[in-house]
Amino acid sequence: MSIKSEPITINLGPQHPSTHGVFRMRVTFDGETIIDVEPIFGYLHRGTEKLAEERTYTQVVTLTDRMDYVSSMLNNQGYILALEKLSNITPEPRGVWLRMIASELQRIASHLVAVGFLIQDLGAWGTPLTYAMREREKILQMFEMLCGARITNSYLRPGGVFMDAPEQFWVALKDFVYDFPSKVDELEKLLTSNEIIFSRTKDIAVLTPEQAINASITGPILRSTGVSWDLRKDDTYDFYDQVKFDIPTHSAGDNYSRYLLRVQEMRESLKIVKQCVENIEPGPVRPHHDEVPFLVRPPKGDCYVAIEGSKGELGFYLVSDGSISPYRWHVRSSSLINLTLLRDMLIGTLFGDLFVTFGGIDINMGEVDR
Amino acid sequence: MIEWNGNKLAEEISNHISDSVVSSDDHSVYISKEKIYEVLKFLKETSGFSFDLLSSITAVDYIDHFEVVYHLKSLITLSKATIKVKLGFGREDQPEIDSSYNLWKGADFQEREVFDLMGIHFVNHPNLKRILLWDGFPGHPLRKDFVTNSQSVVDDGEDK
Amino acid sequence: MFEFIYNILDAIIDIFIKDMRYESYIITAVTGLIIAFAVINGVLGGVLVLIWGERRLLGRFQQRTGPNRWGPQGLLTSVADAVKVMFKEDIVPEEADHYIFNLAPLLLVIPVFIIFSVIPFGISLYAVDINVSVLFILAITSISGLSIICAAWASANRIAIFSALRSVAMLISYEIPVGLSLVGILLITESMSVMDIVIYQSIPFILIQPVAAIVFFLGSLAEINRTPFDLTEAESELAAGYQNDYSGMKWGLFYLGEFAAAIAAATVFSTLFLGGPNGPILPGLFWLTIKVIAVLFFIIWIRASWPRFRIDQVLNLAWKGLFELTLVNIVVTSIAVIIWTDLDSNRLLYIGLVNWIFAFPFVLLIFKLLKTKKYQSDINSSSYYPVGSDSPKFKKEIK
Amino acid sequence: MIGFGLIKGLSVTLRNLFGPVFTIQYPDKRVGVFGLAKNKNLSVLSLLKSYPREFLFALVGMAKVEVRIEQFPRFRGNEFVWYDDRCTACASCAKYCPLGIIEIVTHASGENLQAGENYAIDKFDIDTGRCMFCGLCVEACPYDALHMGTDFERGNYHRAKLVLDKETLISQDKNPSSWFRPQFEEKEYNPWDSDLGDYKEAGRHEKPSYEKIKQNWVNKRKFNG
Repeated sequence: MSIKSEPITINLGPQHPSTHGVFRMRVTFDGETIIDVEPIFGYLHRGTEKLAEERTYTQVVTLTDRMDYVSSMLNNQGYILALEKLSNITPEPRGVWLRMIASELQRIASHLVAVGFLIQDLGAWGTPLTYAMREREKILQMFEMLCGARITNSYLRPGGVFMDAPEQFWVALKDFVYDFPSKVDELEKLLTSNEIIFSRTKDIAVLTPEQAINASITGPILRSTGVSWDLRKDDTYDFYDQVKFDIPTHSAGDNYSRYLLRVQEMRESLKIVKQCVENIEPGPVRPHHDEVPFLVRPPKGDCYVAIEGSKGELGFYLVSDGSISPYRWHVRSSSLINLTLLRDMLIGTLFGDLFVTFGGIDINMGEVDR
Repeated sequence: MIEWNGNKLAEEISNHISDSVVSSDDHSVYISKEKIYEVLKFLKETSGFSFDLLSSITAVDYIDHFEVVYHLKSLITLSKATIKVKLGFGREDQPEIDSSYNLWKGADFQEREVFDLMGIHFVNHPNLKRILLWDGFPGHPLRKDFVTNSQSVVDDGEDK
Repeated sequence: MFEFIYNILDAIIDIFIKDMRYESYIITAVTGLIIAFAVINGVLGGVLVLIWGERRLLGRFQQRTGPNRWGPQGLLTSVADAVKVMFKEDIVPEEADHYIFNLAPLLLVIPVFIIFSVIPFGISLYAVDINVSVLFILAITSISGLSIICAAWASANRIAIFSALRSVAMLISYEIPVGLSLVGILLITESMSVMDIVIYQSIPFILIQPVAAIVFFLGSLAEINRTPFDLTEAESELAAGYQNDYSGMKWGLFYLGEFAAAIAAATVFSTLFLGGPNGPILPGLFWLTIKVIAVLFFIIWIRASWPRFRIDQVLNLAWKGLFELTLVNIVVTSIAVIIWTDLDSNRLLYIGLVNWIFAFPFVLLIFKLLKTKKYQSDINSSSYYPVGSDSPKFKKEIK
Repeated sequence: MIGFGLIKGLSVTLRNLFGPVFTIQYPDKRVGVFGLAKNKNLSVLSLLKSYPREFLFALVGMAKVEVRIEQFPRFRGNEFVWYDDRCTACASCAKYCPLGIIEIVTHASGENLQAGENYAIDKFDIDTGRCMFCGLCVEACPYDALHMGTDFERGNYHRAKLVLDKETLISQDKNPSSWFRPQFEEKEYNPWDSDLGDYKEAGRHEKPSYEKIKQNWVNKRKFNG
């Protein structure tokens, strides 16, 4: 006996509790099984790339904050690195160490958000999310000490950071570094061995390395398929060649390994922060005003710099025509490109897996739409 | 990771595919519009290059022409390269170039984005439609001749 | 209780009016109304406290404060919410089927209150004592599925339909293990009356029928749509499920019905498995309240800690896990009941012992069947993608 | 084993049930009698005498106690601190503002030319309704005349009222943040202690003496020539 059924199409989003912003998916179901997905973006498009063309190079830093608003320090870092390469600025060592500390803390914060919301999508009523947010709160407070803002930092400047860290930052950082591993352990105790999470995420939305690389997927998702590819090591920038850390990889390539990988990356980031604190030495945090003026005028040319963002390869393509504002500024947003295989990952899974997979990819609509 | 010297890479490419390289400089190779698919296929599939990761596709409007920029990376040879294509001389309305979707699936959204914001048509792309802006949006905003309409700022309902 | 109020009313009326016509009918009706009023308002008050308690407890589980603004410790928060809900605009979608749309919330709420009519709040404190009250409870609870499918169908919303179909699938699946899990108790007590079961429980049945208790608890979680079986209104998937298009007091009725169902489930569980109003010294109502609060705390605790299952896992658990467990339980219990027929006090102990011995191997076996194996940690496993295996053609040149 | 992870999860949440609360209740929180007594620094009995009404509320845990959010000196806040005396109306801030929300209108004043006051300011408007508090204007100010504020409770129902004009800027409380003002941090200045009305304390530099100006002038000529 066969039941005659008819596919049903549902618009999930742009207003939906778990689309992580204003994202829309036109999903076709056969019963509970997904047979087609079409992602539709652009609800948060603000024309950042066009806006940058009428701002000076320093003013563009404020635009990068607003792209991926849960990892704005990393966006700052990528953009500043591109600008430094384009205009041949040598950064001050203390500034570089400081921005490495800031961006690794930001990576921890971003992964905390990713893990928290992934579990939220699984249906845990906010408990792991609040535990994650509790830790993120400490990081945001440290950012407030550093630069007076919690989300839209604008902390980095060409050649380093805008101001040295205050005394209380180091105290708070010491507390955090001491405290954080036990909190991650707590989060892991709640989540990692939980059978429901395990059975719901294991072997769902599996990607092979070839598929992932072919679709330009980078970051934790690529590493969860077993490819040891991290731009911090493979295309090293700042002083990442002077610190020791591991690149955790998993070979499963499913949702569970993505979750576990993020937890491990948080520990690795903490390791980097510790080493940065050991290595940092007193000195100026940015070049003198005479060397790097407020209005940077890079020579004519273009450059592409990619860093390992929290969500993947975060690239900035800058074209200069010698004036005070970029001629063209392109952002290679990892969030957008990581969604390329969303359809292939979702087809054949159930409704319950949809948002779990989506949360596992960990996108940020601010960066997808820009 | 090593960055390919543009001149060196141009030499290698022109040895294998004739009439493909237009010019080259230290960082990038300029490929002719007609041969771009062939060159990308060569770069992806030949051992020694093996550019398996398409980092980014973007386009720049240089007023008299457009430039499509490919940033390629190789996980196997740990190297990266920049390929550029000049097209659309004389402000063509719809400059066309071969899509690299069949080589890298990662080109899907990026080419759609370039089409949406810069108006460059990628031939053979399976689903070339606007991605960030809505269908029927007038013009392509990242072109330099696009007029930003200051009147379209949302009225914030100021009470008098 | 009925006779008690009836007699009082009879005496009062006898003082004022003599030889009233249809006296017994009128007094019966008035007595019924008084009891219904007391029970329903008691449950409503319980719901208000439960909503506050759940939010407050969830807050504390998550290291937040929870609502604490209105009234002492925020006790009046749910009252304020109720007032707000009553005064909200009532929106009915244009394409909705109005009659069914309006009927659905009532269909959800009324059966829940009816359940309380057979619950003994004390040893002789009950509204009615039907001799098949266990069956009555099972029958009444399944009406809520009808209400949910009415609501979803009437609101002409695809997401709501999804939710309703999930709900019905779950309800049908879990009705069976829940019903069968009670068979063991019925075999032991040889009665279908809740009152008899309560009186029989010198030892709470959770100790004598552990498997049945677990199955019944999980089943009732599924029937009242609680975590980990809250697929019906899975917020991260279906927004609000079947209530998507409801607003104002109609939505309020759904909310009320849900929480009243939680109280009902906790009450039924504590009546059937925790001894109900049985307890030393203090009155029965006190003991029942304590037990209900304990069960509700556990439900909230689970909600704070666990994510939800997927729909196929939920149905698998019902048909491949709990169903078999109940069958095993029935077989073991009936054998035990046949062996120890004499009604001495040790009978329960023996039956319980047999049940415990048989319970655990079978629980393990069933969960083995559900295929949950330990995660093989593959951290830093060797990547089979050849990163950096080949060297670029211009190796010697240094950039 | 099956269920073991679930039980471990339950234990984690149970431990946190008795843990501390991380919520910051803003702008006030509800306290009981002892909390109120501690807040007012009184014993419970004297509290009953002096605040009988609040005591009654406190008995049911409903007495209100104000709460301040923990801020740090570099906080980039809603009001700007502007020192009229330091400002030379160079309009650097207006130029560096990414959104162009600072409006400055000047006219040539002619008085006190040597002190750099060539221009008198007619209008100095900052539209904080569109401001994103990036702080670039403060970074740009060469004379330390403009500072970020530390206040954030400036919510309003009218956008027009969000514009800080010259009079407001002069008359309002001055609690400058130490964002891009290292001289504040060296002095371990706390913005919430008191108003910093004196413009001389806000600056980075001492006013140069006549001799020093002359020396600079000569040196510059020497090197360039």
